Amino acid sequence: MATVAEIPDPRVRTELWRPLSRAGSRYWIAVTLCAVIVAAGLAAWGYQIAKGLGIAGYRRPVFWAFYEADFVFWIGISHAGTLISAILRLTHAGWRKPVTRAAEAITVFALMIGAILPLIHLGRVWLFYWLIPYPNTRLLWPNFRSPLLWDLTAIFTYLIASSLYLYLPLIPDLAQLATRSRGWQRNLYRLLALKWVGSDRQWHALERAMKLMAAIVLAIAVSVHTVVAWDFAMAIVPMWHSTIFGPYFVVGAIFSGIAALVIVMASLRRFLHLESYLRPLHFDNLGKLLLLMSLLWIYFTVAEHLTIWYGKQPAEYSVFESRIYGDFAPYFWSMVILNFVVPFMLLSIRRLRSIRTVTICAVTVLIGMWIERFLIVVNALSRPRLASAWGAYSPTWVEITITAASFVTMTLLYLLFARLFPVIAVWEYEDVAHG
Amino acid sequence: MLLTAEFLTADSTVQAVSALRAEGFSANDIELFSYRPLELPEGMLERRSHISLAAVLGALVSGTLTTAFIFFTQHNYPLVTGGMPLVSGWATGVVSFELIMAGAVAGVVLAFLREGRLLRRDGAPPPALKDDSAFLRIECPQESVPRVVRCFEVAGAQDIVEETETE
Amino acid sequence: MDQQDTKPHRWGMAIDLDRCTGCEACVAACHAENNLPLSTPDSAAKGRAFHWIRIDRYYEGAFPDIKVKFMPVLCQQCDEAPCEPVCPVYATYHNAEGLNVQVYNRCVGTRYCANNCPYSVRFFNWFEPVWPEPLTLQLNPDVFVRPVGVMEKCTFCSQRIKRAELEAKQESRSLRDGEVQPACVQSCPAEAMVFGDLNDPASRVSRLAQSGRATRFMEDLGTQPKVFYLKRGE
Amino acid sequence: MERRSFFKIIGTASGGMLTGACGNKARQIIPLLVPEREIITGAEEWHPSVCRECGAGCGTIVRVMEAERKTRQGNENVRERIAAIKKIEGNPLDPVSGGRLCARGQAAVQALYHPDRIRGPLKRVGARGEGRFEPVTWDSALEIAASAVKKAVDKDPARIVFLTRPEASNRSAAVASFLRALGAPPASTTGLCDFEIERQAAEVVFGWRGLPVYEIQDADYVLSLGADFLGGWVSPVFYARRFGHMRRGRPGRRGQLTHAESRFSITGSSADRWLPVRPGGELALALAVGYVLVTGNLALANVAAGLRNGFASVDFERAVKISGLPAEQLRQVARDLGRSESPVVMAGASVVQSNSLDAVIAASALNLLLGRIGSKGGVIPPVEASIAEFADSRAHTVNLLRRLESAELVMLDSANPVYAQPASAKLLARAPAIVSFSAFIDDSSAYADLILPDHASLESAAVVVPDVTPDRALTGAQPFVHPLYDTRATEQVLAELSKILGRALKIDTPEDAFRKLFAGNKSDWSDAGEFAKYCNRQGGWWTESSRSAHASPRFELPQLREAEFQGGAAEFPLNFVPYPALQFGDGSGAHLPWLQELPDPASSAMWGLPVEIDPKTASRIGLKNGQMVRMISPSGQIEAPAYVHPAAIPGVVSMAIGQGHTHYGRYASEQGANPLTIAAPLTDPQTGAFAFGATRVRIEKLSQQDRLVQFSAVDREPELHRR
Amino acid sequence: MTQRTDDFEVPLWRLGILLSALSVAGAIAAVQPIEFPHNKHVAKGLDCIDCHITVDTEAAAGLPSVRKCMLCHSKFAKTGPGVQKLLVYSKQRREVPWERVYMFEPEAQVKFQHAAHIWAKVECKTCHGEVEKMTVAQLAVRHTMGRCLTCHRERHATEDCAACHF
Repeated sequence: MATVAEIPDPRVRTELWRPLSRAGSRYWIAVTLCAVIVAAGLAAWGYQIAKGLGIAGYRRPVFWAFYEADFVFWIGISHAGTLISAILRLTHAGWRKPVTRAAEAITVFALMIGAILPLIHLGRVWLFYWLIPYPNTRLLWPNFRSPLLWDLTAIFTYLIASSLYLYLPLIPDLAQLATRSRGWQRNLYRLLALKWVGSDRQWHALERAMKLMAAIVLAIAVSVHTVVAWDFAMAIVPMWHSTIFGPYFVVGAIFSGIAALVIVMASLRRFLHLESYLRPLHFDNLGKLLLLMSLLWIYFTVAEHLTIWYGKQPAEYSVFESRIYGDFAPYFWSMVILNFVVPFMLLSIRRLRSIRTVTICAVTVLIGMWIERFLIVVNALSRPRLASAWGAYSPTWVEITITAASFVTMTLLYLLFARLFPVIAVWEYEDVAHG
Repeated sequence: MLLTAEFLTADSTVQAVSALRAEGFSANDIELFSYRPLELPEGMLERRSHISLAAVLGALVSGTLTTAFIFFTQHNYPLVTGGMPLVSGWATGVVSFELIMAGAVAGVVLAFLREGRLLRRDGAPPPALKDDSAFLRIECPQESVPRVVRCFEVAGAQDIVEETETE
Repeated sequence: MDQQDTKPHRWGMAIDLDRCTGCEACVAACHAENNLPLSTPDSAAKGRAFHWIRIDRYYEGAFPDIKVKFMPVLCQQCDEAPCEPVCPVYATYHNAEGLNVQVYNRCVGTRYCANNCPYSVRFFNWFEPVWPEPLTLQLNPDVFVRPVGVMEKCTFCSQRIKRAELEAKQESRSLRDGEVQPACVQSCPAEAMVFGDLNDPASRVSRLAQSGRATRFMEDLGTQPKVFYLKRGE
Repeated sequence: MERRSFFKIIGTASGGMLTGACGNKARQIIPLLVPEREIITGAEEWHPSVCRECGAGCGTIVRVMEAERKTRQGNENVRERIAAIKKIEGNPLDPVSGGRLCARGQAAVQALYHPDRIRGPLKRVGARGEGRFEPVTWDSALEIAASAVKKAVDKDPARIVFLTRPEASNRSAAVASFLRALGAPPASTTGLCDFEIERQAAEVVFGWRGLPVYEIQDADYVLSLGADFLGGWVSPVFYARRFGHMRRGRPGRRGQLTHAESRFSITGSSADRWLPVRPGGELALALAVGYVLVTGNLALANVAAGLRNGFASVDFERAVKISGLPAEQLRQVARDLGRSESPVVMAGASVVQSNSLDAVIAASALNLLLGRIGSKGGVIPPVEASIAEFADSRAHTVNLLRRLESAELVMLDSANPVYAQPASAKLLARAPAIVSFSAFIDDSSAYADLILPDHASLESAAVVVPDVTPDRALTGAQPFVHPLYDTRATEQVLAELSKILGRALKIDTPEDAFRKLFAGNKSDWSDAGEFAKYCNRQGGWWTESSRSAHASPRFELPQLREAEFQGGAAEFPLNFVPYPALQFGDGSGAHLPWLQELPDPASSAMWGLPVEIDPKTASRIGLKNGQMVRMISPSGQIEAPAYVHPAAIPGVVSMAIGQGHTHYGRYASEQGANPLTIAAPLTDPQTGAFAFGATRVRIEKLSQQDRLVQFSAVDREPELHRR
Repeated sequence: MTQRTDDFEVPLWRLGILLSALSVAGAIAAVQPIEFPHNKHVAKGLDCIDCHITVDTEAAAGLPSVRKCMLCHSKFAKTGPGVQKLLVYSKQRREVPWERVYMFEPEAQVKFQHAAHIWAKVECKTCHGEVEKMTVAQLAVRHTMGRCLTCHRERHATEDCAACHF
């Protein structure tokens, strides 16, 4: 039972709040660089709206490609945040404290990017509002039987839930920060801190709310990625129309989410010098989680591909063959190496599991998972049932720019977030200073 | 009469609270202010909280709203869908689930804001918090003030401030 | 003048593979009738050519006794079309006359329908279609030129059906069998394609649909296509 | 909301000021002319016409609706509502098309509105073959042309070469009378796809003038020998319709088709049995089948003795070896022919070899053996032409290269010798004067000194006697659309030229042609004028006609001989078979975008034709589908993507004619390769037809990457299941 | 002279109309080159179909050519400001550039069939308002999809999207 007597040394609070006060020139260089690349992405999108989707690499039969793979990838990344912080919060795992807010931040930003990508892939994006059920004189309505609209509602709910899930525990921090900052930051913090006074009633309510929110967000997160998986599973495209896509995508989501979390933790640790707060213990636990998810992921992959190989249905088998032996083989095998072989080698031996190796695995897993999404989307589409409609896809600079811009947007948002809000909850951290 | 006392350690605060409870003061007169959540023994200051109830309520409300909305659009909002069914079983299920969850989240957040009185806070202004100390405030009639002061001193309060409620 | 028919039509097609010689007159007729955008060598190489009806070739056996089966594939106007439930804006739906209608102005271009079509008969306007002057004079005013970002497919020449129905209504008589013919059916030299109303048992297409040789393309997918292929050979 | 308005919203929204309906920018209103005749928006009119894309002469009906056209009048942009042609369909009343039309017929409308049509007379500025011209007025153009013709006539009228298409029409009559007026020899064709060999054979075997008509719709066994009648031989729509009827038109009876050709053509793919005969082996095959018929007394009893002995004396073993088919298969074919009730043998030479005339004669003779002349389901004589003058004026093939060597003046009317026989390019370059009436700058008119552009076929009046028609036919069309540009009909230009040269020339309009017909049947029309109006409205005049079906065979059977090929077997191992593609014919359809993007019936290739190679040869030189190959023959070399054709005859490489034009509008220029450039310049001795099949080639693999654009390529499937 | 959609560039002000059309805008008076008085012509006994001749046969109602106007105006009623302008147009053999009053947006791709509505005995004024009382035709009725649909529902006409968009 922590006692108030050992008032933690002021170093903790100063260190956690140091980035909020001043920002070094390196920070501003990074921000401008990211802003430039994001602007390039937006320019590419503008050019695509003006000219039409033809400037991207789309073709018949591959009607979905990079943007849809990015969409699934970013929605996947967003799941780690809530899932990890929600699970850890529900299971009172002590070591989660410094990890939760960073994870929740990943969720919100990844979701924002994931929510924009369906707009980018629309053929006539200036009519996107037709997807929203607004009453109109033309008595027209979106078709709620389409999985795309399940996506819309799911992501809409998930975005709201996870932003609130990030915001609520932020309130106490902001209340304290309001008293210590000046100028526009003070007004911002005071506005966001609502009427927080630190009364035990409020602490108690916050505790109860976060417990419940954790449960709800967990449910939403699982449902969102199942719905995203159903975009593909509902179609009768061979090697899309399979029953395990829901759980397979959820596992993939947690897997890539943890990897993203590890990378973010590692970079925060290095750039914000939070060595004493993000200790090897955290990375060790995350490494174990990553290994677990890698095993789960390879299990699902083998399950899916084995059944198709054994069944040898011509339609499915032609996609399978192009994936294992044919022109998608390099992607498939590099994916398996990046997602399973590397993590398994590096993480299963305790001695090898260090911050560096976990981060390396995280990077390889992220790349591997992006390739997996690309494979699922493009490979199945390039070999439709009728061999006469087969077609090979190759991306153009537009898709590559927009995909790169989506990664850089994530870093840009994170840079701004770390500048404005404390990345580790001060009150949560001190609560278990000696835990 | 409002009495506020500052305590330097968590134990002294807990001692003070248990003493006040022993004196028979009810839980909702006492309020504790601190920068960090203080863990008190069970039942010391139990706060009835309706957040989970609010969550369920929110879910129910949004559930009924969604189904009503769907039936309304299905039956008398004359939609042109070229004769296609407006809604089919499974699709409604997925969409309703999402909106029910949204309702639950809304319920939780609203209950939290209401219970934590984060939007509107009437009554006496809260004491200015200090980094490493906690404040205990109790609202009691004039005559029981000395008993309260005695409890505070026994628990080792730093300074005690008396205020009259400024309604 | 018989009274106007009450039962709605249910348009269907029968293609006799024994007559089809794979001469692709139907492909050219479809381009002439429906303002299909012109492809260029570059866009064709990128897999963006438009052919609402195409002739697939299936080779059986090896040289010298090798045989090839020509298979004209167009939108099958399926009754259980996989492309209809997935469109988020009801841009494609099944109308009372049994046609799988693609409403061009409603389509926002998610292209999910094209993914879900097992026959791969849907085409997307990646760019704004352009015809060098004066080729625009040839554009058929009965058919809208689809803008960029819109999905398009064979419509069983719904403009010809509509024109014939209006004429029949004006003369207050019901449509005769064979009065409405899509461009491909009208142009087929070997008269391999027959179009008509499946609801009318006396129509030629209904009789051919019930003949022993009739099968439907990928019927096992449960799409209930409305194009009947009559088997080749004896 | 439209895409541009979306941008405007973003623009104005960021500008902050969305003003709604104010700032009435002065919109530049383009004046609209009053149309000559009343055109109702949205109403469709159907006018009869005739398709001139190939020699078949199908009767068509053309859909005319309103369209708006922007032109400059004086110095002002003006809009006018004109009647525009939207679609061409077959004329149901016409016995040849029967309401149906092939891909080339449908695409003909694009020739009318083609962006690269010549808009006025042109005079050459660059070197010959460069294709650089400058516009001139009609008067000066006619002056130049007249002076060129006068110079040629003064020098030696016999050395005037007039190349035109092989057609019996009012134009061929005009050309014939123009040349007669000059004292020049009659017009001739380029020698490619004009079926001169079939005409010559019919003359020799049956004594008929014109192409025989095969009644395959009533036949129950058809042996087509070298005649790809479903794929561009003589009259594709006519025979496709009859083939459809033969197959499934008669309840309970299904006609059998056996096709012998040195390539897996469209007819081969629709046949019940395809006989992959060696190139040049058709003669051997015909004689072998005849031998089996005669020796197995399956032939008719009262066959002329000379014929019977001729077939009996055939060296069967050697014939079987030359044809490259198993002997048993030949015997089986002969037995089927003998035993079937109404067999017929269609003799033709889609791919002309050096011995094609003999092959067609021998194959036609089989019909004599089986007594199928004039009987139901057999072969009937061509109907005698409705207007004799048109039929007589048909252009015949004559050895093009020899004629061009001594040519003084070359006049080109819808003929493209440089493309059809590339060897003629050098001769044209040397010709003193060349005048072209082409509507496009194509390979040959790039050499012309002067181009007097003809109307597009849909803009001009035309009366055509179809090549192959069951009854007496005359298909005609009044011009019903105003010419788009400052072009003139060639007949009219010839009339003006002859007027300048002082010789009168009478040109038949459709009206006059139909009046001539009136003499024949006064029965139910009061006067010729009304009869002509009726024919114009119908699109032509067709009557049943009985005809004498006698055949007076006065010929002796050709001897069995192999075809000669240019290029030794060692250095050039593969036979090269270029063939007229269904969608391009002799290459004259290549400038139409619809035909360029039409997936090729053989390989489904678009915008470019591949060379078809059999899988064994391809794997021997390590070639994969789509890679570029170079084909070298004694006369040259070309490069094209390879299509591994599952049904190609091993050792025989075939390629469709149609691509590889140096000039022919934006869609055909510099697109693909012309297989005829490497075809040996051999010609058939009697008819002068270009024997483009008589070449051997060698193949080298070039690049690795896939350069073949196929729309629906299915041949990958077998690879799939190999694993 | 009816459809001039293809040269109808989308200028900013037209967009303004587009947006204001959504709002309840009053009747916008279209500025016509000639102040054509419908009321006077109807008073003279002319009927709608006399000038818009193809309203009962084709999809488009059609506008009279300047030639038809001259049938009467060359003989009588030669005075009046409007007629003078008409004579100018007729001499130049140019059609009168009438300003379109009723038009669906090109993007809506609507194929409105006048003929089908005339056969269904729909009055001209249901969609065009009391034109016989107007001088220059005014936008009296806003043609929105909602209005069409409600009318179709009342008369149990088809609600099939392909009826108008095909």
